[in-house]
Amino acid sequence: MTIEMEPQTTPEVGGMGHSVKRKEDPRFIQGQGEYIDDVNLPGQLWLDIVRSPYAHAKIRSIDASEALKIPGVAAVITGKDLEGYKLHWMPTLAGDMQMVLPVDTVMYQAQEVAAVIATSRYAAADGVAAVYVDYEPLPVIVDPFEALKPDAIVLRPDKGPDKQTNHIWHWESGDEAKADAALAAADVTISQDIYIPRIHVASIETCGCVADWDPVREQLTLHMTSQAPHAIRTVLALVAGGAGLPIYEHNIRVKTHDIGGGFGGKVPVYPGYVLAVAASFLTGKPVKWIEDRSENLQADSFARDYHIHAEMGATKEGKITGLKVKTIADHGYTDAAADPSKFPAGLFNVITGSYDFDNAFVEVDGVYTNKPPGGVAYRCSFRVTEAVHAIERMVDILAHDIGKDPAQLRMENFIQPEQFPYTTPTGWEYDSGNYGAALTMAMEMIDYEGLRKEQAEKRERGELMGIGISSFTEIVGAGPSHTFDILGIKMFDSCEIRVHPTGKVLARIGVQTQGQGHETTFAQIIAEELGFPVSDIKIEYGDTDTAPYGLGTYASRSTPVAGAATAIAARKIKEKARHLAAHLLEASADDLEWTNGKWSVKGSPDRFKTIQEIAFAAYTNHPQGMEAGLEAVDYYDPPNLTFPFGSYICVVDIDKGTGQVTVRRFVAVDDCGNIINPMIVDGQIHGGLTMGFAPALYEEITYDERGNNLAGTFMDYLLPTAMETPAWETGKTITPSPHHPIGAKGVGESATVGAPPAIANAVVDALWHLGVRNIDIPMTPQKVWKILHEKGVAP
Amino acid sequence: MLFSGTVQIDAPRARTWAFLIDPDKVSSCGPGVESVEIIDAANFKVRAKVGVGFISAKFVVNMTFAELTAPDKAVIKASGQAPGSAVDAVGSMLLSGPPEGPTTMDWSAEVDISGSLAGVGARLMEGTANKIVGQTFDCIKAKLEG
Amino acid sequence: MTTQHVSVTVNGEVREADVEPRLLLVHLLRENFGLTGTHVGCDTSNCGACTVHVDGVSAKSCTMLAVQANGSTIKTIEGMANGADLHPLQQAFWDQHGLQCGFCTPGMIMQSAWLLEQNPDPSEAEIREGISGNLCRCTGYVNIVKSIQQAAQQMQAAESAPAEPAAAS
Amino acid sequence: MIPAAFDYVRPADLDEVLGILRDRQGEAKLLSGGYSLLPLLKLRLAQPELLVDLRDVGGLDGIVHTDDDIRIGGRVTHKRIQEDEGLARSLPIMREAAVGIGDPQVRNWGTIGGSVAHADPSSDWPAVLLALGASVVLRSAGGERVMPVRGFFLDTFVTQIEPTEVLTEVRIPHPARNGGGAYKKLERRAGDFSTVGVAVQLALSDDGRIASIGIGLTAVADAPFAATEAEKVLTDARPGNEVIQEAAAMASKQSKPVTDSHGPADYKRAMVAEMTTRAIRAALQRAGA
Repeated sequence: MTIEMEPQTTPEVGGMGHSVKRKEDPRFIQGQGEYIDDVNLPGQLWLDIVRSPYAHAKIRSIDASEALKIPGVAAVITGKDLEGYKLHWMPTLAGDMQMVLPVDTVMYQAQEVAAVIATSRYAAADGVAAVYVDYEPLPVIVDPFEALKPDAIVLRPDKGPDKQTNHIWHWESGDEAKADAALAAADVTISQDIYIPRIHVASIETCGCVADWDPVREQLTLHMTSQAPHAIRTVLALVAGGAGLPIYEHNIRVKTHDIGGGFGGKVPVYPGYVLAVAASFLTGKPVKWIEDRSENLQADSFARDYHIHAEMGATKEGKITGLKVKTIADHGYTDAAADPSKFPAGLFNVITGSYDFDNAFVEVDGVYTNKPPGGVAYRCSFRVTEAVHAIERMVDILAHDIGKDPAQLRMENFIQPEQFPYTTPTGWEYDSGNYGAALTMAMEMIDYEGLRKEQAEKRERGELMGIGISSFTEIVGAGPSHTFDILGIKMFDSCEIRVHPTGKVLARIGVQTQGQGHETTFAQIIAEELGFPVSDIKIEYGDTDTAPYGLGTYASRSTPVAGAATAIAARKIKEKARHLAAHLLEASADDLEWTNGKWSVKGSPDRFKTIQEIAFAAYTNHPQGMEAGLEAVDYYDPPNLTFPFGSYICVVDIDKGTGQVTVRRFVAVDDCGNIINPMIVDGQIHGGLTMGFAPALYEEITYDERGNNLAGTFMDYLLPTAMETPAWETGKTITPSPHHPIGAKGVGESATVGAPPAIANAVVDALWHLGVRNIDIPMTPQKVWKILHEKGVAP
Repeated sequence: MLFSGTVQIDAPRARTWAFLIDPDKVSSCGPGVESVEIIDAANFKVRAKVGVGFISAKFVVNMTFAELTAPDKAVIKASGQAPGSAVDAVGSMLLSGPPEGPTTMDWSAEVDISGSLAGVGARLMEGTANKIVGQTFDCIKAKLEG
Repeated sequence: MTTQHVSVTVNGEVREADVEPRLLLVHLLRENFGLTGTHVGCDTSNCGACTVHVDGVSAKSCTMLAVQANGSTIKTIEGMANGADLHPLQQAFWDQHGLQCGFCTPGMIMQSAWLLEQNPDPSEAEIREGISGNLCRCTGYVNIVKSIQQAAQQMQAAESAPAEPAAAS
Repeated sequence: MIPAAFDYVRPADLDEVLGILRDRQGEAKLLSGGYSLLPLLKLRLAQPELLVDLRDVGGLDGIVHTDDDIRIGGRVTHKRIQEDEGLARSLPIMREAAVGIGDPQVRNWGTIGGSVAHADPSSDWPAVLLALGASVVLRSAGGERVMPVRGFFLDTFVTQIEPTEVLTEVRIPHPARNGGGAYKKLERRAGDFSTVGVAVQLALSDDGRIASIGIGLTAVADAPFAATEAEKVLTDARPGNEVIQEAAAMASKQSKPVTDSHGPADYKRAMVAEMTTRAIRAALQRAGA
């Protein structure tokens, strides 16, 4: 079920609203993609990493002598070696410091301890196995609440005399006094602890790079798999500058190639990248580093790990009046979150969700523990998943507590369409929305009334079936420059369009596809604006020597920011084309009107020039005084974020004997404003739903009390297969963003944000009559069985 | 992981005690020991191939007599490393019974495994560790009685 | 380091190399032969990104040694298209948006091809079971299932169409 | 993940294999499908000096119904067992177990002999063979011995196979008249190792009692084992809820699961009872009860 948008261009042109087949696919389906491990340079060396078995230990000594005897092993680099170059620490995107290699102390299991450089992948691995490190184990803190105790050992003594604590920062938003007063005055108050565990994006391609320092040309080329190549280039330049190395930003070229999935995990700078650069600098040869899956799962940045305590107040009829949320955020041993600098807890304060109430207060405290760095997004916009999970769980608990249907309660609390733009009590201005329409559509698609009847009948028979709703609001498109930056770099994004004389187009963008289909959708934006067919438009990105500076693709910001830049750049071209057309038509520019790729004289539709004719004239017949060429660049600073939303309904059945949860049906109605490519939007939603389904039921990185990662391979970190994954049913409503040039919002992450609470709400709904109020994700069979067992449910 | 047990050893207390405080002898019962290097009276280094079935890893283990209270209590600390993994163990042995024997040995062992063995091998680890520890003390009994 | 001689027929061409016995088949294909369409995703035989056909049977090439494949006939994603003509599965993955980042796609297509050889008309459940050894992180599988359904229909239609006169083989 | 170095040979026949095993005792490791062994090699949890690949060894790939029993060669793949119509008719438990092993690629290459000899404490075939009262044929240069699987699985990755022996065949008795069997595997997700796996093969007497029963369990002890106490409860019993539950409780009691990523020990014990109940009921139904 979908509210259709009528395309304004022909299918041949393929502008917005057409399901244009992807331009990038021919290379992928023929095995001709070029991913990072496909890049091999002449004379290349291999880097592999010795990792710590301990989560916290002193390094007494490192003995590389056996490793150096292995044929092919060229060098072993330790923290002490890097210390000589001041390269043993590097800044994180959150402004904290992270070790490249430790000089004396390791802080988490699988932390990098030494790097082996060898002539082959196999020799490097043998070298790693032969390096002997003598450790003295230290006490381990894996629980952030333990870390905050006054007598806890200080994990980061390097932070200076004023910061001898494991507390990293405190951040709050909203009005605490008003929230307290609202809760005190409420007829009904509910409170709930909710833990959202550590998970890992686990893109099927791991991270890696090939660093190529050319000592003669003093040029560093870093081939890598990064979602933010320009930011990486700047960070590298800063690190090199700090170390006094002769590597400057104009001599650094970051090149990304094809990326086998990102989801936030390929935003940070990992020690392996710096090590490969350092090794190439030291050897004068290209050095390749490719993670294996265990390294990826054990050492790359993680998502979530939020311990949330929420309180909500409401009238006895169920009108929400206040919300107060206190959160402990486990960041591991360093704060490496890719959050904007003013938002240490990301956009978590969008926690009031889709609901209209005045009083909210949110606070978050970041904490160090002996775990790898946390804080990447896992396919969401800076902590919005955590916020949505909390509010959607709380709303559901409220509904159940007062005996009101959860759909009805949502309907009665939604921000209404006429209230937009709507300012939340934590200060966000929502651009547009029609939440009731999306929920209504989802209820019709799934036959909500029928399901409730079926559930009542089944409950009579003792069968466990649950229905869960999530009506989420996302916050994407970081972001307006007055509030959003990473390491001081404002979060604009960019597009440069060049129209060649023969009417073919090259456009370069500052964002970076990892499968979203930028080569197609950005061409469609230009097709929409200028009337060139998509087949005549080539989109480039990911080469910092050629693409305009941009902050990259994460947090669903490509369409909201770079998409807007593309539309604006196209409009600059259209405007120049108008003057060219006026010259060619010997008419006044003011008398021309634009329709379907041509400028024509108002009232004389047969007097026109096509954009292709104009493009040729821009190089062959432009008027005196006008610059030749037809090019434009735009660096777009969005006036606001965009707020896509949706309503999801999920039906689950629970096996009483084993605790296994089966998602029987899942309906997702999304609204991402105007749609560029419906096929791609649907694909994004399918994928997002699956990455919401996965942590709801399967994925979790757990640690034992010694800080060992217990999910270090895909044998234990369980990605869902096609067998478990539901056959997603999708619907759309369209509520354009009023401030975006093409009325679009982001969509890649909505479903990952919205799906987990729908599933959690369904499972709790199935068990509510037994006295169950909350189950933390992942809702594994063992967890559900334990509850059934405790509640005395017979198989 | 904490394991404990009791073995009845048909040997005099003094001989049992002497066995326990002799690095070569006590090491001879360690799993898969290939060599023992004495560092000083309290410290010795063992190289061992530890495993179950054909699954095994080569460890370098630093052993220390943490407590020797003749003639009844010995505590041995072991800290061993294999590529990507580490094992830290504290074994306590308490002897009782008449001087001429049989000697009762109450033992306990706290074994902590770190690194990839703990992660990827978790499914196999507890049973394996339990078995290896048990075999060690059974071996002590067998050698003293044999 | 002792090496052994390996000779395999890859996508119809005889290829040879001297390799360490421990060399994984996927590395033989990727690094010795430059066929980088076959990918490594998980290292532990869970994700299927490395799926190729060995003697007509789908296999995870990261869980097979190059020496094990000595003497075998291997087909990789690079051998699926017939010149400029895409294999119906390649066409279907493109038509149905059965891929996003493309990293799992070669393995997914190779496994699907084997599945359709075994079962030319699979149900949705059989398709989902047939690709259960191949993980995709982007697509949520819905469009992959559709792609395989499209290819199955096309391949069956081509099968039942009157055969064009062709050279006897 | 890169294995440590090793040598590799691919003998042409069984005699050559047996000669190598005799000459390189303790150094050689047999390689069949490789889907269990290679991940362990890549994780460097196993570092054999020599791999002896059975790929070219003929004569180990038959499924033969003799007058005495059903003989499955050690190199028969899970996929062939899954597809064998004769087996599916006489022993549906075999197909049921085969389809749940790993994933399609694993079943294409993984073999029953490799799986049984590998003796992963969570693997499926051992439980099934225990329930079926099967035997294995072990061949060495010195000859051949036939050994019942009860008593064959000693420990995690440890069986009665000597380093000089090859597991050449699995022999399964023909099912009794009025026989039925079922394999119930609880897994966290498709392709996962079992959290618990329970195999039941039984036969009914003419008066509707359980004349014989075998129950094999996997993933809930150091090695797969037969739930002998549960078997005793059911032998000669008239099937009914109470006795099934009693048997399930005995199976649970006999299991010794450990807490790991598949769940805590108490959960696994409860799941032994649950899956045993389900397997017995399914087996009874197939037996025509």
